Amino acid sequence: MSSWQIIQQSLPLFEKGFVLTLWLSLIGIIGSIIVGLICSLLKYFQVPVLGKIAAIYVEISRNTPLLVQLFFLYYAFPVFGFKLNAEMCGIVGLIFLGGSYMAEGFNGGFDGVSKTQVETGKAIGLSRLQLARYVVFPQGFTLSVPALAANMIFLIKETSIFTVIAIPELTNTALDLIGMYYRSNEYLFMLVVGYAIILIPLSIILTILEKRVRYGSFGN
Amino acid sequence: MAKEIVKVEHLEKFYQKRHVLHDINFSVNEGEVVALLGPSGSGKSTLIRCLNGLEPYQQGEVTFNGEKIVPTEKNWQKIRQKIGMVFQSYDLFPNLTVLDNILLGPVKVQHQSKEAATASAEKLLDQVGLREYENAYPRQLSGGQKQRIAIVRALALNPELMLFDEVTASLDPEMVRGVLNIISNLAQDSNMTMIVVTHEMNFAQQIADRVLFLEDGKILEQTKGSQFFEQPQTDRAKAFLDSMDF
Amino acid sequence: MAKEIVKVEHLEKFYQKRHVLHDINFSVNEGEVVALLGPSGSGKSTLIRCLNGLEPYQQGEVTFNGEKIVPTEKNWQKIRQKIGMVFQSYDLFPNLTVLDNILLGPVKVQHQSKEAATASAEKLLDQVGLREYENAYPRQLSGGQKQRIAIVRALALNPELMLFDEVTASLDPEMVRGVLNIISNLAQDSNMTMIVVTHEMNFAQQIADRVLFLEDGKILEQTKGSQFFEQPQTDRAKAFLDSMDF
Amino acid sequence: MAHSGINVLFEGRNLIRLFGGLWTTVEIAAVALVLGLILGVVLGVLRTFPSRLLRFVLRLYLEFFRIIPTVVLLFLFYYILPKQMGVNLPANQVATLVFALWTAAEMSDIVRGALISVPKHQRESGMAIGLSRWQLYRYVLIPQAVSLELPATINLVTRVIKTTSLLMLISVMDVINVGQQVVEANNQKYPTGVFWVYGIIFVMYFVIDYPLSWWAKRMDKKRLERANG
Amino acid sequence: LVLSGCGSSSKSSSSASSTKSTSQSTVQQIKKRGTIRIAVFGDLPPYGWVNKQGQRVGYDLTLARQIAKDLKVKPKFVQVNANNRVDALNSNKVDLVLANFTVTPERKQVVDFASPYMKVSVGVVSPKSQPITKASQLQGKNLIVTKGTTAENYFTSKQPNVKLLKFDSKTQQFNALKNNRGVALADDNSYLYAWVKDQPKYTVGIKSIGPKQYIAPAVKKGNKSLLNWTNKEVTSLNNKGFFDKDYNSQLKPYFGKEVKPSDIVIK
Ligand SMILES: Nc1ncnc2c1ncn2[C@@H]1O[C@H](COP(=O)(O)OP(=O)(O)OP(=O)(O)O)[C@@H](O)[C@H]1O
Ligand SMILES: Nc1ncnc2c1ncn2[C@@H]1O[C@H](COP(=O)(O)OP(=O)(O)OP(=O)(O)O)[C@@H](O)[C@H]1O
Ligand SMILES: [Mg+2]
Ligand SMILES: [Mg+2]
Repeated sequence: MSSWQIIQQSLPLFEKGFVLTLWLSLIGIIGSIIVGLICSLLKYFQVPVLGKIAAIYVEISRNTPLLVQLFFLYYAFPVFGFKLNAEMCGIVGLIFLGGSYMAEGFNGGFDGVSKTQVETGKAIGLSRLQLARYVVFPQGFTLSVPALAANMIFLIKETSIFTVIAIPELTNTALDLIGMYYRSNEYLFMLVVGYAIILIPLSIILTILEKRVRYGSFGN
Repeated sequence: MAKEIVKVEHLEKFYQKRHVLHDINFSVNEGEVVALLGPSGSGKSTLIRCLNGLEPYQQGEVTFNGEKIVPTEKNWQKIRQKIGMVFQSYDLFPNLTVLDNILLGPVKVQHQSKEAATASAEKLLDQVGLREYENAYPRQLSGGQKQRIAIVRALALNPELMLFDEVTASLDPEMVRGVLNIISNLAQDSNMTMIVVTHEMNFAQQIADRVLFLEDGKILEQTKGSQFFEQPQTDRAKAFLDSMDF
Repeated sequence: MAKEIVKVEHLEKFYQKRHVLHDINFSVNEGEVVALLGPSGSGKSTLIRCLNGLEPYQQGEVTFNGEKIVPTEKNWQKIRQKIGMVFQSYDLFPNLTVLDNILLGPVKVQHQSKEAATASAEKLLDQVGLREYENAYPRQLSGGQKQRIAIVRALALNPELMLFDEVTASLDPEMVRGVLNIISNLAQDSNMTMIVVTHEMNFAQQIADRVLFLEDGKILEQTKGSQFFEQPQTDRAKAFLDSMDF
Repeated sequence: MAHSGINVLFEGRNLIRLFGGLWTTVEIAAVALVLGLILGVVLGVLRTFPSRLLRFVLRLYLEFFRIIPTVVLLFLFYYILPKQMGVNLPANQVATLVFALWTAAEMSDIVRGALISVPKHQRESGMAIGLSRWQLYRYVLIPQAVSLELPATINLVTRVIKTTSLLMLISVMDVINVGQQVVEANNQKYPTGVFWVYGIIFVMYFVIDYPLSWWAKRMDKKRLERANG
Repeated sequence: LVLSGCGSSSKSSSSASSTKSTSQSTVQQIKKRGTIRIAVFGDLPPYGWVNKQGQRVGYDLTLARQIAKDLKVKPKFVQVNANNRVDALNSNKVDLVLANFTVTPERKQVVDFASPYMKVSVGVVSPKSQPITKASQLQGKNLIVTKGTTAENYFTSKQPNVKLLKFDSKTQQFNALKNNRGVALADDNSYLYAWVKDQPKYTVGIKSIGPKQYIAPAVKKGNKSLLNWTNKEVTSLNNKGFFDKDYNSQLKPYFGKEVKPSDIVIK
């Protein structure tokens, strides 16, 4: 069979994998942003106990590989009766990982708001909440956009690791087809194309968005 | 006797171990303009920032309008509404328009109605000649214009005391005058109480009722404005004044 | 006739479409001190930067020491060794000690021996009163000290022409004098040829043999120093001088 | 049950083998990092040169390694490259190569970012005293960029170390692969062993990466403080 | 473009010249090299696995060592997963695959199989509490397999209504079964027998499904030299009764009563 035929035949499977990758990434990214924002807020407002817990979570999550986190969730936890299906494991794992990256992204933005801006806000009598609402958050979000964008791309790539827990996303699909039909060139090519279709446009959009947002709040 | 707006007693301030303000005592009466002069690093900014609680101090007391301030963040937050402050850096919020910058305090902090606040903001903008920029963003203004807006923003809260910390230091020489004019109008026409840190000696001479000369965190002298520039009491102040013009 | 160190003919400079220098013509003789004055944005920095090739220009010619410069990066790099330049921002290399900052040019560019270069560097440091700081890093110095070192670094190359671009603009007022003193010693005692951009009018008056007054990228007037400050020829220059003191 | 599970680690040479696997991981990461960081600095410098073509090619290189997940890179280099190009390296070397090239790509972006954020007047004062381009990089720009980029570099290092977990997919006997062997060989005797084996791997990664992250964070914080006066 | 850049920056230049000739490892070349590279499993007891002392052992491993011994070279083991056995050969990572490699028509097109040394067919293991005894019980349910196995192939092509959960390694698939991630697991029946011997809660409900199949050593397509040698080697080992011995030492202790040597070993 020619390469072209191989590719054509595998198209439906790759399409499925592609959709699944997209879908899991989307949920993972949204979840990560939510978790990250919560952790970041807990830190910003120095919420007693919860803030500490969030900080510990961030360190654990950032300093261990997703693969090991997934193995844990998928293979080790059920031993003690805590079982999620593969997709849930993947999503939970991705959010567990992504949450800390996003939290760091937000923190970086909030910390990046200049001290003078904060003091000026205080000087006109803004309360802590108002200061956050009108000064720190609007500027901080803008500052954190590049980090958040980089994290999104990072998380999408990380979904490739889901292959180890049998989620039929792009990478799993390719590796599986290779195992059955031995046409590695064609399938890996499809795999690269699959990621490129997601990531190249996204990275372009994010770059434009970064500039827009930045211009909106800082004018340069 | 005139009403004492602010009074500082035995104020001591440390940055970690570094002792930057030593036993500071002074008061400012209603309508009075005090110039805070002294070499770089003498503690002028630190002192002025202690007056509205942006810096914590370790000992001493600040009395505002006859009331001793218990220095908690909550209390300071209330008092800051009555104290306007303008910094050296053009410190407008880049994410808000000129008008929104000005309204933030009156509307969100003092809960004035938006209409009333806008009306007075526009009056103030007229006074500084920048009414046409009310919907512009800070990035569209020059440095001098930004500083004028910053002054308006502070005035919009109707403060009882204004603090100016080297507000012209980062302006182009040609822009300085416009800003200083506004401050001196404020001092003369509106009879505003203010403490001014500046290194424009001519300007200080023109507006100051009294001069506090600071060095190494100590008040070296407190002299009437007219007198300070002609015959400063200490040698240090004399040397300082000499160095200020080439 | 005195030797012409630098001569500029029909210089035109654009930033993209923006025409910032229009038909600039002037020359500077050996030992002469030229003050370049003008409002902000008039093109002073741009002009001075064209003189050592930091900015490319689109038309016209620069002659250095009688030789027409073919403006390639290679040529400029050679000529820059003979032209010292000091900027507004304290531009010492933060990763090198004071001495290494000074030696970089003589040793690496001019290939002087390290010993000889160190000896002359130390002599220069003595002259500006900063010998004791030779092993300090720039971050340990005050702004005024940094600028003095920056001047020494430029002088260490034994330049035939010095360019100063608002070297005191970001200094504390008390530090300004020390730096200006050094420049004026240089002008008077060492008879150094220099072009000085400044907004310290007293200083300019004191040192300038000649004043070039720039506005909107054009030379509006070229007048002898003493004359310019007493009776400027153009109204614009008069207005400018008026605005410079409060 | 949970109590007995931990004993799986102390059966036979299991623990030593896990550490052996960890050593393989660390070795690959270390060599790849040394090579990748050096190459990355060179590429980063080249990316600040004016040549458009050069910049374009290097940008392409960066984006290639950015966009393709590391899993896929490993497969490409391990299985496809030998067939197509006749280049054949053992798994450990392929892994090292892939990680080095990837590190170099990411590093080049960090270096470039740091170089262009060295203030313009630093570059100009260097030029003003007559430094050549090479001298400018050597004495002024690179030393300053290094201190700017250090935290980002450390973070890259932690990421590379974490990503070595993917080595198990290309026949490298890394800590996870050894872990799987241990799990499988002791499955019936220690049903909860899987928890402890993956648990200790989890801890191993954390123990290596956490101090590095902490260091990077501390430096960043210091710099922020300095920037804010 | 990028690939070529990467390739040339590696140490390829020295090996590239000789690549054309070594892209097949002839017996001569292997002998010259002094090592034979053999792809094996690392997590499939009792065929190819690593014991707690860290030694590679199992039925395939014993055979592998014997082959190396007869070639008078040292064996070098490369651990593979089922789905990269073909690539390991094609990309010249190994000379020989002894990793429970079932002969199938598809595989015959991409690698060359030597004479088989083992019989298998696909079996299905499930919990005793909910045993699966007929393929029909699997329709619409999750069945666990490992990527690139004959089990996967069989169910993909012949039983398309069975949902497959596909894993990379044996460890992962058995763990998944224990976590009830599927109703059953399909793989070569022989080591399902071995596995259930230690897992009393599970049973091989379907002992054989699909065609009888053979397991054979594989070499890179076109490597006639090694193929011929291996064919002769298998015949001679068979004659010497090697496989019975191998069976008795490596497999017997792991299998239950239901398995007889003749189910596995080819006579
Ligand atoms: N955040 C800080 N931490 C430690 N020391 C500080 C801090 N801010 C200021 N200082 C030190 O406190 C002293 C007083 O500083 P301050 O800024 O009040 O001086 P200043 O009179 O306003 O000087 P300038 O005219 O340069 O603005 C200085 O020695 C300064 O180095
Ligand atoms: N890199 C640049 N790109 C585009 N325009 C520039 C650039 N640098 C300067 N300009 C413009 O060129 C004109 C001259 O600028 P220049 O910096 O030479 O003025 P200047 O006289 O030195 O002003 P100042 O006193 O503020 O330093 C200005 O209108 C400025 O906006
Ligand atoms: Mg100050
Ligand atoms: Mg300028």
